[in-house]
Amino acid sequence: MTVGKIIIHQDRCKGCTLCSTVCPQHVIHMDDTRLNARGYHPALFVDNGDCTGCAVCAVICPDVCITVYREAPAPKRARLAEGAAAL
Amino acid sequence: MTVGKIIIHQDRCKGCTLCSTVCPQHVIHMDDTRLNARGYHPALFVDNGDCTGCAVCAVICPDVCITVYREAPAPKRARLAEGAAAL
Amino acid sequence: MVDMVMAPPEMQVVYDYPDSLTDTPTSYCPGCTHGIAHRLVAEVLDELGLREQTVLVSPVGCSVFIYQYFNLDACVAPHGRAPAMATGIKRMLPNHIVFTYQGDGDLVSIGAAEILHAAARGEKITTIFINNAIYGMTGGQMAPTSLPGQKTTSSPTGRDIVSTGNPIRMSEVIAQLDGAAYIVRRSLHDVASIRKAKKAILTAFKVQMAGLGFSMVELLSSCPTNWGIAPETALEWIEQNMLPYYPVGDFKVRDDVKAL
Amino acid sequence: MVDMVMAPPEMQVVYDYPDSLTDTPTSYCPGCTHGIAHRLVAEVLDELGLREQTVLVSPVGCSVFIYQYFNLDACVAPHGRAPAMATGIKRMLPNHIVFTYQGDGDLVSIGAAEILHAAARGEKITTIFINNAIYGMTGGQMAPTSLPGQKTTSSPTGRDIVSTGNPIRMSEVIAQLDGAAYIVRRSLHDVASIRKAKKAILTAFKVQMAGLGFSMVELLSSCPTNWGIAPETALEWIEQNMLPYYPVGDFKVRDDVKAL
Amino acid sequence: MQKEFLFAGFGGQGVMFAGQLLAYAAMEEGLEVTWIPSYGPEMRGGTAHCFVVISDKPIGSPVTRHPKVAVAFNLPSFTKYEPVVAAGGLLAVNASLVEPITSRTDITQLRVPATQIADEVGDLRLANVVMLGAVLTAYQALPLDALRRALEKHTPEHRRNLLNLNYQALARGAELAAGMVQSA
Amino acid sequence: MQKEFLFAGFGGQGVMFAGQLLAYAAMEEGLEVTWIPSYGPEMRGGTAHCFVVISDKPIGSPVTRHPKVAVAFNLPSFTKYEPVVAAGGLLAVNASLVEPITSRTDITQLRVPATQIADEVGDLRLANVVMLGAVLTAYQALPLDALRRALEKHTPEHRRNLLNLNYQALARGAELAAGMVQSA
Amino acid sequence: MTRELLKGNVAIAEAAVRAGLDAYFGYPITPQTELLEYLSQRMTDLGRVFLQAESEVAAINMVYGAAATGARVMTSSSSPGFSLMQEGMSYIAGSELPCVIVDVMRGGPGLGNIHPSQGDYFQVTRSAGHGDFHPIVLAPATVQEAVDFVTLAFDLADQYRHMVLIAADGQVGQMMEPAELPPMRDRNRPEPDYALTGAAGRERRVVHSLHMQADEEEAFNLKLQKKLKQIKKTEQRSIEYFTEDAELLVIGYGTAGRIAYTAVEAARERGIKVGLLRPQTLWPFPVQRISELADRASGCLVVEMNAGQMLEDVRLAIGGQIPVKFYGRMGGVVPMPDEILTAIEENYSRLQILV
Amino acid sequence: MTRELLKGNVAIAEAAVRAGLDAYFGYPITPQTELLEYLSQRMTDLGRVFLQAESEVAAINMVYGAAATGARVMTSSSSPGFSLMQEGMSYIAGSELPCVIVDVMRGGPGLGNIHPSQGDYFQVTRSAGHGDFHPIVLAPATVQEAVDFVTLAFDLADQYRHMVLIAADGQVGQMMEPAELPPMRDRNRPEPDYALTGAAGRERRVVHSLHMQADEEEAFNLKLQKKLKQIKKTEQRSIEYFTEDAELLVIGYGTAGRIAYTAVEAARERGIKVGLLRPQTLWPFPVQRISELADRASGCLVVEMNAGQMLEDVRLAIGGQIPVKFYGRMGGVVPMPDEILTAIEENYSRLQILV
Ligand SMILES: Cc1ncc(C[n+]2csc(CCOP(=O)(O)OP(=O)(O)O)c2C)c(N)n1
Ligand SMILES: Cc1ncc(C[n+]2csc(CCOP(=O)(O)OP(=O)(O)O)c2C)c(N)n1
Ligand code: SF4
Ligand code: SF4
Ligand code: SF4
Ligand code: SF4
Ligand code: SF4
Ligand code: SF4
Ligand SMILES: [Mg+2]
Ligand SMILES: [Mg+2]
Repeated sequence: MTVGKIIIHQDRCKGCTLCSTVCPQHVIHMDDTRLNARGYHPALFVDNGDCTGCAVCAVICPDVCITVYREAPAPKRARLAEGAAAL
Repeated sequence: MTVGKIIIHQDRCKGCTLCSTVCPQHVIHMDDTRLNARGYHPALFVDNGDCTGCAVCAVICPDVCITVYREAPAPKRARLAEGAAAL
Repeated sequence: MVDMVMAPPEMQVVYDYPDSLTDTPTSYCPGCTHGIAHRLVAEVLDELGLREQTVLVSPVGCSVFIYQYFNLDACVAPHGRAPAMATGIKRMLPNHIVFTYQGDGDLVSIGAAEILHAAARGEKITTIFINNAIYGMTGGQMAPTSLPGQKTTSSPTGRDIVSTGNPIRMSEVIAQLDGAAYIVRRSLHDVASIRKAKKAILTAFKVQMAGLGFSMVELLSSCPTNWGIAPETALEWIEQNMLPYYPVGDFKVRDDVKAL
Repeated sequence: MVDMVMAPPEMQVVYDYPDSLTDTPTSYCPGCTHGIAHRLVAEVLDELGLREQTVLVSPVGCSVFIYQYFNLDACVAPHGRAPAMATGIKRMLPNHIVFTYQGDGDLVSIGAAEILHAAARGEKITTIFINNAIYGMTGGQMAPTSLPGQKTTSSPTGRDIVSTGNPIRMSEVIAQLDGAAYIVRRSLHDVASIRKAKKAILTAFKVQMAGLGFSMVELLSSCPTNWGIAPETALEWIEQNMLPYYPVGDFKVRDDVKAL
Repeated sequence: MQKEFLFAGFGGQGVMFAGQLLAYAAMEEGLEVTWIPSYGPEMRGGTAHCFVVISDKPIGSPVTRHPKVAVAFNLPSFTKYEPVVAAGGLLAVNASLVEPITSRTDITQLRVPATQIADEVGDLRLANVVMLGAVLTAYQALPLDALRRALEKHTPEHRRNLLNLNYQALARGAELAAGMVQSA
Repeated sequence: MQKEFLFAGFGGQGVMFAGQLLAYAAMEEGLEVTWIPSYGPEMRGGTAHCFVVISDKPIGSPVTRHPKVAVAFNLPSFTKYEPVVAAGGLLAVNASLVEPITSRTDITQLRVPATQIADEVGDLRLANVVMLGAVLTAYQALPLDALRRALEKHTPEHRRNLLNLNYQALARGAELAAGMVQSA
Repeated sequence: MTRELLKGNVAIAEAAVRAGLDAYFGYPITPQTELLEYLSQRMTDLGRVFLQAESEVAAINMVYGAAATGARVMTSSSSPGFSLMQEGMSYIAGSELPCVIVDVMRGGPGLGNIHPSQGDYFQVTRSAGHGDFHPIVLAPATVQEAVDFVTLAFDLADQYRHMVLIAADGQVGQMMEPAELPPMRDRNRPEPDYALTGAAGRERRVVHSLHMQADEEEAFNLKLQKKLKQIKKTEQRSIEYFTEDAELLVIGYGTAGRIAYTAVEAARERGIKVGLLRPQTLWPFPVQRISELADRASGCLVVEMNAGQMLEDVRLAIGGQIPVKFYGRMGGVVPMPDEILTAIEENYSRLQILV
Repeated sequence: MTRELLKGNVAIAEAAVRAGLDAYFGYPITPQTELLEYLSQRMTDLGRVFLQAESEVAAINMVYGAAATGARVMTSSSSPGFSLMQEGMSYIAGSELPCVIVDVMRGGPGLGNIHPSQGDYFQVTRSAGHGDFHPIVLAPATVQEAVDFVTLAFDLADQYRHMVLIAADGQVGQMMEPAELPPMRDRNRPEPDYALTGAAGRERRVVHSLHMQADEEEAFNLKLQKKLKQIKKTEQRSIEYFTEDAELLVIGYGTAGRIAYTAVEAARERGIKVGLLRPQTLWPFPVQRISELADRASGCLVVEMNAGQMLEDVRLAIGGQIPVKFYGRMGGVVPMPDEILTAIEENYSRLQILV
């Protein structure tokens, strides 16, 4: 069952490849088949169930393109504080 | 017999008193009786034979007013090097 | 805020866009770690609840447009003068949070006097110092922080230390000043380092909130464009070339900061 | 040269006016130790035989007229910019000796960036840095080196370190820089100290002659006029108040300097 | 007569160099020429463009509001510059990356699958030369040979190994345009 | 009528304050007045001087080349300013420190042993007030009483204990000048 | 009210305090230092902000920052220090922030000396930094006027969101004269709509001078020029003496103007029909009054303590209507009334020959 | 000789090398950075001095120092950096040292942008620092002219012991055009008599701008003014097109001037009697030619890339003889020939009505 999931906001993405390099589950690929409106090959999330929601992709993304979701119920702290906790 | 001797160039002197304060032989007094052309009470060398030619007065004089002489034959080094040696 | 249409409703958001950023896309080159630094600062401001009481002072450098990216009251200082401008602001708004964000050209080169004196005065501001060993904005000239032998557009055969000296380690210099309460260097070259960088930024702002003095976090940052390498390689370059010369570390953590 | 008419012919001169000084009387106040510093530098130049290959860069400060007192090719830099001007000169005359003579306002305050960068570049110049904890020439305003609580015309109730920070120990700061080969602090408050100061100045110029990098001698100096005390008391003030805050010492003596 | 060219595309597509090559060629032909880059907020990354003006008389402005020829290497450039091409002018687009077709009826459109051709020639970076070949065939500002000589003379050292491929790219672009011009 | 005074002497002789006192007195009398110090290369240590101009009309220049009254507290000041006193003017000198006597026949010289009198009154620093008393008696620009009020009002806190001595100094200067003026 | 004997620099400082000065940042330089020294105590006593900056470059940027928070801010300097402020001043102009800057001019160029001069006229009126702008420039001739101009400066600065300079010279700064100070003004006022105060409960605000697109920058420039045009129309100020029937019109500002007054008065006593116009605003320059007076006069004499800088403005105002002559002293030399009188006489007699 | 396709900034740099540049000190700033970058390699290769300074303040003072040794020195910057050099420039002027300074002007005020502008006209011509002086200012319109002016700049600097500015704009700096470079010049020349080289076997020399006594400073100023007057007399330069029978005289310099040329040419084709004078020296301003041409023309149109700065110089030169109109763009906007053509047509038809 899917534990984690990310959404990549591809229009913001500059195709820098950093997220795909760091993802321990190798579930982010660069989409060589298309350019986004800004002229970059965006990153693409391969939702094959391997994503753990570890958020390291989001931590390294310089363009804040990635939102990370996880199944486990979130702890009490507010949403953003959690984001921080992920650091 | 006189071992040391100084000449104070009183026209340069600003009456700061530093030489008279540091002279270990107390042979420099401030001349309260007259003002030099620049309006200062100049320092006055009291040549009573006590001067040792130690040069500390010259070392502290901010206005380079003092030439120091000594009887002992000067070592081989040139005049100015000696002045330095006195430091 | 970015569009959320695709959000899976059954899951919890664990990492999202910070409130302290606007949704304007940045003008940085792909993979430039300026963007990471922005995000970290924004997250810290969010967490500390400071967004509405903070004033940002932009430098001149690639991050000159930072005022467009942060959802804060902001201004743009002349090249190098952000610490002076921040001083003017902080003196008028002693209960606000004022921070500068400066590049290495801005902070170490033209603005050396201003940062030194802001630190010496113990100005209660925070400085995020992005050291990418180059003048990014103007096209990759040598910075005082460029590494020995580093090729730049104004040292095309590599930085000659005989003529230009060794790079300046500014955190170490500033740490000498009494007014500096918290001076540390961190790196942005990998996820673990980024996490540590954020902690340092958090502390730096807390130092300011507590009124303890000047706080600065130096961040080793990449400039893939002017280094002429891919973003990923650029991160490796930080690790392999910058870290040995610019060790991460705490150069000044005053006792009152430790007690925080 | 002063008049020699009274010289007793049977005795040997052991201390006399240096050749590197002109016979123009200085405009310094009585007892101001700027004059001592001048003499020491002149003696060193005489001893090293450098008079005819040296260029002096005057600062703006009480010693702005120093070019009248030294029998050297000389120029006057804008306030604080002597290290930059000296850099321009030295780069053109790499085999000459170039030195700046700067006050604490000049060097630590307005000229902080220029001295820092000259040192960082390892500019092969020598700086004589006169720290009298005050702006002498403009009438006694607070300097970045003024002591905590020190009364000046711009801190009439005493320097408030909460608002203005603690005084900057510039030698310690500059010693951090790789290009700095020889950075020491000496004092002019008594004869023994003056002798040590001269030795340091000698070394500093030797460092330059050997092309080893930037050398600087900080000299704790008096300003009886603006401190509002007698010259003798002023020397005591150095000892009692400045020395504890500004310890004399060698902050950077690079190995190649030690080997000199 | 004055001939103005606008080259626009992503940074890295060789837009600036394409313009410079044209300028070199014009100079070698003894003509007056200016080349000028344009900067914008898009400087970091983003798009880039440059102007080339060729004339037999001294050139006043190196920039024009309505160039006779615009060469769009990507979609944003197409969108931005399509409206400004002078009436009767030429709009050349890299058809490999730009889908839309101009709706303007007062200009000629030249659709060159430059990236694709470059790929076929053997190096994606040659798209700019392909475009030049095509453009100079469709709008005969200079003999193609001048461009060939410019390539020969001004290809930077580290790319000289590609010189022959460059000539090929030029020829392919020219061929294609010749076909299209004929067929038009 | 415009009355100009020049006060000159060593720093520390109270030259500046003498001028200011006169200016205060003039202001209290409802007159126009300016006071201005002068700086020179002699600023560090050395001599100092200031100008005071008193008038019943707006004052143009606070500085004059040929003041009506010059007060020389020391020899260098005497040497420098003796030649510039306006014809028919007054040159007051501190006779305790200045020996030479003017050779000018077109001015009045007032020789006041100010330092000596001040010493007698009880404080060397009062020489400036002695001079003021003498000058204002010899050249009646203002009633002495105005100066007394100015002293009362503007003597700085830390010197208020000397106020009575000040009055005495003023009176002694005035007496002396009165005698001289009579005897002249 | 009571007149006090005040030194120009101190008077300016205290007047600023009373006009509502919130913060002062500056660096010592003769002949303006008393201004800074006075405020170091006074502002601190009042619990307001005083900070001695590390340099003039820092000072002007502290002013920039403080002004951006909506505060009433001032700095002061003298010629070399003023030169160092040019970049910062240009940024402040480009951000349309109000502030007051005092330049107590001294002899130059370079280090020069500390004597009174008007050598910075071009710099204060024409190019207090790169780019297209003019600060409003007030030129006091007396200590009283210096006091009055300080209040005016802060008001104009606020009214136009613009930089106002007080261009004094060493004499105005160093001289003591009786002057009357205004009462202390209430500093409370509504937060200006540009003030950076933390974006609490409102849209964030941005203060900057950056417009990457040329057309945006031009739009800003047009707005700025419109404001300057309005200021030109409404803020020209000058003061006149004996101008009703003047055949020779003398024009001088600040110290040169007040000394010229003595000369003009003396010339009148000798029956010379001469009048004086003393510009109080150097920018906007009082072109309107000058061209009106030039209509009636048959010659003009400009007096300055420089090589002839305002001279150009006078020529522009007069546009060849009547001959414009110049008398100037430089490098810290203050002209004496008799020199100016001689110049007046010479020029007057030349006019008589022409007539 | 051969023409090369050269970028303005690079052309200036190489021309300086060939004119005998001994040392360059500078700090990067768009749009002049290529100049510095080019020299970083070139000077080093030649064994000459190149140093990237820590700031423009440091750069100008390095220039000051190097010039004091008798070297041929140059720096370059753009508007904000140029503002920072003002104090140093004033010192250099006060020390009468030769040097060459390039200002590649950009949109302002403040940070502005990096587009071409002429917004620093006042600053370069009027007040490149406090005190009374004017640098010599050369304004190239083409890359070739930029090259030629560099040699001229060094020669004038040496001849007059004076500072020479090259006031270019972003377009001249960024544009590539064919140009011919001069041959490499021998750098050997006799040591100038002010050069600080260590007082060996001669009287010591002193370079400074300090004259504590006002009368000494004035004497220096008089000497300086005399030199400036001489320069004014001999160094006015301009170039003319179609002026023989021009009824409308267009005046524009640099980029604005060259674009105006296209417009004037087009206007001539439409039968409009219009001519162009393009000032090549902004200081000294070519007043002589302008007033001669104004004698024959019946109207004048000034074109600038600013709010109207040279406009004042034109007005001063023409002195009300004929109406002077203005067309300007600001903030980095470069006018197009058609805009200027329209302005010409409008003004011309207005003249026809007047005639
Ligand atoms: C006074 C001044 N000088 C120079 C410049 C040009 N300039 C803009 S940014 C910059 C350097 C930026 O380098 P850095 O601070 O390291 O920032 P980065 O772009 O690398 O993030 C320079 C030199 C300027 N804008 N103003
Ligand atoms: C740009 C500039 N700012 C300010 C001044 C005024 N000024 C001259 S000397 C000086 C300070 C001198 O202090 P310091 O360097 O400590 O030397 P000191 O007189 O104490 O020996 C100042 C502020 C100036 N000349 N130039
Ligand atoms: S959250 Fe972790 S596993 Fe999931 S995509 Fe991101 S890096 Fe990969
Ligand atoms: S890290 Fe961000 S910008 Fe880079 S490829 Fe991934 S999503 Fe895109
Ligand atoms: S030489 Fe020594 S003993 Fe002689 S006067 Fe000087 S200090 Fe005194
Ligand atoms: S130390 Fe020198 S200046 Fe001072 S009193 Fe002695 S001789 Fe005079
Ligand atoms: S130039 Fe360098 S620092 Fe600037 S945005 Fe690009 S990668 Fe980042
Ligand atoms: S003011 Fe101070 S530093 Fe200056 S000469 Fe006088 S005592 Fe020396
Ligand atoms: Mg950088
Ligand atoms: Mg000092």
